[in-house]
Amino acid sequence: MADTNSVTYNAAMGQALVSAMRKDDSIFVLGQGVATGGWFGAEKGLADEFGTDRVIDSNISEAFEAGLAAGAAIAGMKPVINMGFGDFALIAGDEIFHKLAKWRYMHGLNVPMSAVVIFPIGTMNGAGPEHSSCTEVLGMHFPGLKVVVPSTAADAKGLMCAALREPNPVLFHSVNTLSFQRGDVPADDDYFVPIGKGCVRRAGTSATVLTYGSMVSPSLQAAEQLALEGIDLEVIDLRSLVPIDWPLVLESVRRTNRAMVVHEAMKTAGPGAEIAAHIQEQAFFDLESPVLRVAGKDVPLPQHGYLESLCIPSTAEIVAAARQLCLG
Amino acid sequence: MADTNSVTYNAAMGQALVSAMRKDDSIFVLGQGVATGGWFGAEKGLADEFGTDRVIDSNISEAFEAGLAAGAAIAGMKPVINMGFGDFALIAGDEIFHKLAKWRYMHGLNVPMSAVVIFPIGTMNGAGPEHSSCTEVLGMHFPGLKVVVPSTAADAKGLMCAALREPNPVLFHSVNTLSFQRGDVPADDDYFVPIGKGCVRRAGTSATVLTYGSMVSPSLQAAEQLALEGIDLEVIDLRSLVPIDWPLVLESVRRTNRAMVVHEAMKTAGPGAEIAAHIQEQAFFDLESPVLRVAGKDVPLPQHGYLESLCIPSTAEIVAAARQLCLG
Amino acid sequence: MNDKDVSRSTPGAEAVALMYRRMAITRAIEICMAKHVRNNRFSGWWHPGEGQEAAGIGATAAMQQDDYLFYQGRGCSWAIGKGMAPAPILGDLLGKPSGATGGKGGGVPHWSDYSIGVMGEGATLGSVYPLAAGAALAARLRGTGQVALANFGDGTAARGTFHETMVHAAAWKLPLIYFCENNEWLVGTPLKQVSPTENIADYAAGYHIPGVIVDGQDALAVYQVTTEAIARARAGEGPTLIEAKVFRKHGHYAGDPQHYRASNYLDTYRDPLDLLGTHLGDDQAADLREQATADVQSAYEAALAEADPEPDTIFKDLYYG
Amino acid sequence: MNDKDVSRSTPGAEAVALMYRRMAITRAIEICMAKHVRNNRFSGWWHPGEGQEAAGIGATAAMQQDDYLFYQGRGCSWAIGKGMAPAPILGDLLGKPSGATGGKGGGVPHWSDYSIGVMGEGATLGSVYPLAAGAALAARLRGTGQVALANFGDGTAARGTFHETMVHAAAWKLPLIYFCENNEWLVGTPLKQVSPTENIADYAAGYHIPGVIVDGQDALAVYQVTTEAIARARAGEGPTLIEAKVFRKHGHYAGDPQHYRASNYLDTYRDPLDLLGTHLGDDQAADLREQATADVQSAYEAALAEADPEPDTIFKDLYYG
Ligand SMILES: Cc1ncc(C[n+]2csc(CCOP(=O)(O)OP(=O)(O)O)c2C)c(N)n1
Ligand SMILES: Cc1ncc(C[n+]2csc(CCOP(=O)(O)OP(=O)(O)O)c2C)c(N)n1
Ligand SMILES: [Mg+2]
Ligand SMILES: [Mg+2]
Repeated sequence: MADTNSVTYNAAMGQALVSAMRKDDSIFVLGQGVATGGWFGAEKGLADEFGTDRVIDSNISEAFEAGLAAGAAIAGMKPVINMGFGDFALIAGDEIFHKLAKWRYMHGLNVPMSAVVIFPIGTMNGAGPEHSSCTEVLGMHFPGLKVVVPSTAADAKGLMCAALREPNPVLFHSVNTLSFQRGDVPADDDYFVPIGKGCVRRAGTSATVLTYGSMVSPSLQAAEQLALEGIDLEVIDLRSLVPIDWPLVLESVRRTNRAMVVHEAMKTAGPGAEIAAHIQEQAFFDLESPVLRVAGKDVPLPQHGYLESLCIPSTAEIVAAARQLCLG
Repeated sequence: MADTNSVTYNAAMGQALVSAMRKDDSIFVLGQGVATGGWFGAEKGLADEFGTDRVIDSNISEAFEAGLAAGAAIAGMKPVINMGFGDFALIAGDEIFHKLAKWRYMHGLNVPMSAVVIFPIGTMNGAGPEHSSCTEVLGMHFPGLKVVVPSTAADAKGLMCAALREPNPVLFHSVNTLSFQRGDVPADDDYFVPIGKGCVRRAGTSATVLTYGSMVSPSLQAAEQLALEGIDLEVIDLRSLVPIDWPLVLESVRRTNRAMVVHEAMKTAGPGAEIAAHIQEQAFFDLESPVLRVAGKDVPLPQHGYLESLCIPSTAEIVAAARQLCLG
Repeated sequence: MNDKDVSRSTPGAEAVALMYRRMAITRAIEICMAKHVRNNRFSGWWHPGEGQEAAGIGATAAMQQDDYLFYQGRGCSWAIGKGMAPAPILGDLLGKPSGATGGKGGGVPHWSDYSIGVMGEGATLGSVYPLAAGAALAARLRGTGQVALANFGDGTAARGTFHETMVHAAAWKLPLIYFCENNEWLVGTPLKQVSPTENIADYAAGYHIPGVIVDGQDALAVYQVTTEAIARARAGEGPTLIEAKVFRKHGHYAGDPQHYRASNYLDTYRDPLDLLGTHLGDDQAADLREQATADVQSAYEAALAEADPEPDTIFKDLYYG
Repeated sequence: MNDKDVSRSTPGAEAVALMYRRMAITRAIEICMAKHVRNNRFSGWWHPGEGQEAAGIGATAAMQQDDYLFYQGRGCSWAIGKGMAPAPILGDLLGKPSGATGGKGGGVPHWSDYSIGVMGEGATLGSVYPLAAGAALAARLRGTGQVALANFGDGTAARGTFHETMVHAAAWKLPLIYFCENNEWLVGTPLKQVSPTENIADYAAGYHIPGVIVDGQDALAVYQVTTEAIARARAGEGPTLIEAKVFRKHGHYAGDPQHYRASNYLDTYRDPLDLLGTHLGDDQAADLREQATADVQSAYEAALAEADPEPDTIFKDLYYG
């Protein structure tokens, strides 16, 4: 890569936002504390540069925020709203999964409609059962939205750049535990990671791990551990959940003949259910063992840090599942 | 069965409700038009018998209705609320999937908490994109609720009887197209279909069809058609989606070695994703072909009756998929 | 005539004639649809607005063409009032490709025409409050002077989005008009049974905005109060809550037996078309009605004759590009 | 003393002493937690309520033991006021099995004790309005005379559930009290920037219910207005909206640098414990504080010494039976 800087994940999102807002007057940002506090730092200074006309604090009203985004989008603006927590998707479900997702469809319109809805997701050592959920599966089930989950600072920037140019509403899931993680981020204002493209984070031959977001790093750690045992995992970071990069996924699975999905979201009817179901549908006769899922336990997330940690996949669990996949 | 009457699906739900309300003062019914109009007929006459203290019309406020049910339940009542349409689960998402589902858990309480939330689901010839959705997968992903979908009048009564005795909140999905379908319904006031038990609607040997709700009848029709070709489908009506009767499902699949899921809900990340993923996880080496899914198209439901019909599985599609499953 | 003429507070003769013409078209569509539904050829859900047309016609007459309208959709007075032709409406109700939604909308209508500010309906009632605020904010950010109007029923005033949106719209003085058609019913439930106030306008006080009650059967009265509210909004003075007292002449849905209603309920009904007609010459009114009926009939016949939409319609418009 | 004593409008000396004791316990927990958080041993999110204790203490003193309380959870004055002991609170904050939630709750607190009407908190703010209405309806249906109280912040008054719930509670005259603690902030956003009204009580007018403003630093004044509201509710006269003007002494969360606040903001702070203390003898106040500090310290140490919860705690209480 040409020119890069060491930047945190959240600041990388912020870079994308700032450079896009400088060029495109139709972008504005709205959410609780986006002007005064910031969503864990991503838009620090945004209000200073663009003023509180374009960087707008709202009151406590997630349904309003998401509905406003839909209305502004059909009126030709590009709203970027921060919903605070993935859990709050359930407060604004009608506005996101009925209005943003299908307003055009149900009105029979073929027009651009841009809106970026930011959902910080996942555990962060004790935020509790209503402030820690991974709700990205909702965007997979209800059609009409694009859905991304960056796992690196560079992707946070690249996918935000893409989301801000996308003529469809995007659910942009930022990962809480990665917020302040640094990475090499291209300096290019237009650094662009296309929505719908996954990438191979580690090439391998023994089995394919499909993962994204908070679980990319533990999956890579698991792969390094298993390499010592002669198990050579291929780790794919999906990056987008709608659309999923099926060509990449299926090519890999057909080559390794084994697949497992790893995510923090709860297992039952979670993203991994679709991924596993689809892989076995499309590549059944290439598979030498079932597609496994390592995922969050099917329980609300306790606030206690230790109990919480038991609810989400550990590197050890990934290692164990991969061993079972390859040997068992 | 001993004593049965021919009763419509909705009236059968009503029978369960009436007999339970006569015995149990803590049950009350609330929803838009439940006193004055009725949810497509189920509680006709309910207000006459029990008065408008216990059969309560609400204003247009789904979040309030579901939240009220949670509050009444923890105060020891057994609320039965009718949410009007499955689509409206997204309006009351916080109240249903955070509050009803996990209030006890997050408060560390091990106490009974009874509430029945009725969601009429599915297409009915032109109710449109926001009044036709099958949203039962939400209750599968978010833990803490039981989830049922009766496919016959007898089950509508039996599962409602069970729901009204259940110490956990139940999402009771009634199927719009079945509302006025008659069936033989046991006269017994306490006719009880246990939550979590599926049943074999047609025994067979060639493949197992896992279905529920509106798709049971087309699946059976498909089976009759295929019987003429020598394909002998076993059709299982799951009846409950939380918990799913895995022993029944897996025993059947291990015997037939082939499985497909049929439901009206949209395919991607729908109930069938979990069912297919779980089956291949548990019974991979018993399977002779991939678990197939025949499901609603991944689009909002158009209001036009003809277009709508193209979005949900037809008997012909089920037949074609079953042929592929068994022969292809 | 052009739309500028109707922005004065007392509409001129031409403006009144245009309002009458549009109300007559709405009425003709209502009558046509009622017949159509009786003849059982209808797959959608039709919520009749016959007799309740004055509010939509009066309010839209006060709007500029580029002002944003979000309607609730009892009947079609709002869409016709804002300038939609009968053809895309009837095409839609009949589920034909010529309909505004090409077969995707229908009885719970989703007609829209962005070129004249008809932005559409949310079938989950009350969902358009924040959308209208979003459009109002867009107008403010671009400095175009447009306003947004959200139309809704008395029952729908109970939705939480009513409150969340007005908290912000009033705090930020957004150019947003709340326009309630209070017909005192939500399906079969009388409003008074589930509302602490008969007057939806009473909620305005908490938001420190004007709450205005108007005779919703009188299109000119509606025109007047809406014109004032829009002038306030354009001047940066913020939202107004207008409550039009209207009359639901028919059942909630086409075919509703209305067991819940007194048998003489029609005694107090006043016909909005007749009321507006007193401001026109008899001949002119009759001509306009005749013309409207003929226009609607031919649009209806054209739609009937049309083929059904292509199957692949179901995959269109989900994603752009 | 028993809880009946505090139900009269002017509390007796014993009742005042009990209020003081409970406020002192709350204060001691606040101080203990602030230190604990500074020492970095805390996994949960703590929203300090030090300096804002009078509202919870005054309001709960007016409630019967079996009245239903839903609180918002800045600090713990509401839970302590309603009669919870320090042990289950501190055990919870430290994530220990002895805590009220056995390790599942914490900084965004979910303490509850149904036996004394502490029903809990929803961490999605504003979610408890309808729950409180459900409890109030339960009380009405059973004819027990209980009331339900929903406590919330000024920001949380913007939630749609505020409106949906009060529409019904007021229409049905449910025994429900809305109790707002207006500290003029939602995190770092000043209320006036996102609200059309400084006074949350102004919303009462639209619902045709009383809206009462009270000095929220003065526990006895809060006690008085809450007693009146509860009397109305028990008499079947319906809900009251109480707004207590309170002072947020600390940051939104423990550790919040509060860059957004004027440096002299504490100039106008009045300490609720000192205010209530003027109604007690100096010695009595000092004794009660000392006792409270000691009680809290020993509960804290006991909790610290406790082992972490068992791993299988995570699977408990999801389903009953
Ligand atoms: C959120 C939501 N809840 C319920 C419904 C079902 N519903 C359709 S029309 C209606 C009554 C609407 O009453 P009102 O707002 O007064 O309008 P009116 O029908 O009187 O014109 C209801 C409850 C809906 N469409 N959306
Ligand atoms: C529905 C919801 N939105 C946002 C949040 C995040 N949040 C936690 S506290 C808070 C501010 C609350 O303000 P207020 O109600 O005035 O109470 P205060 O903090 O001042 O006591 C916010 C926005 C939340 N917990 N729930
Ligand atoms: Mg009405
Ligand atoms: Mg506050």
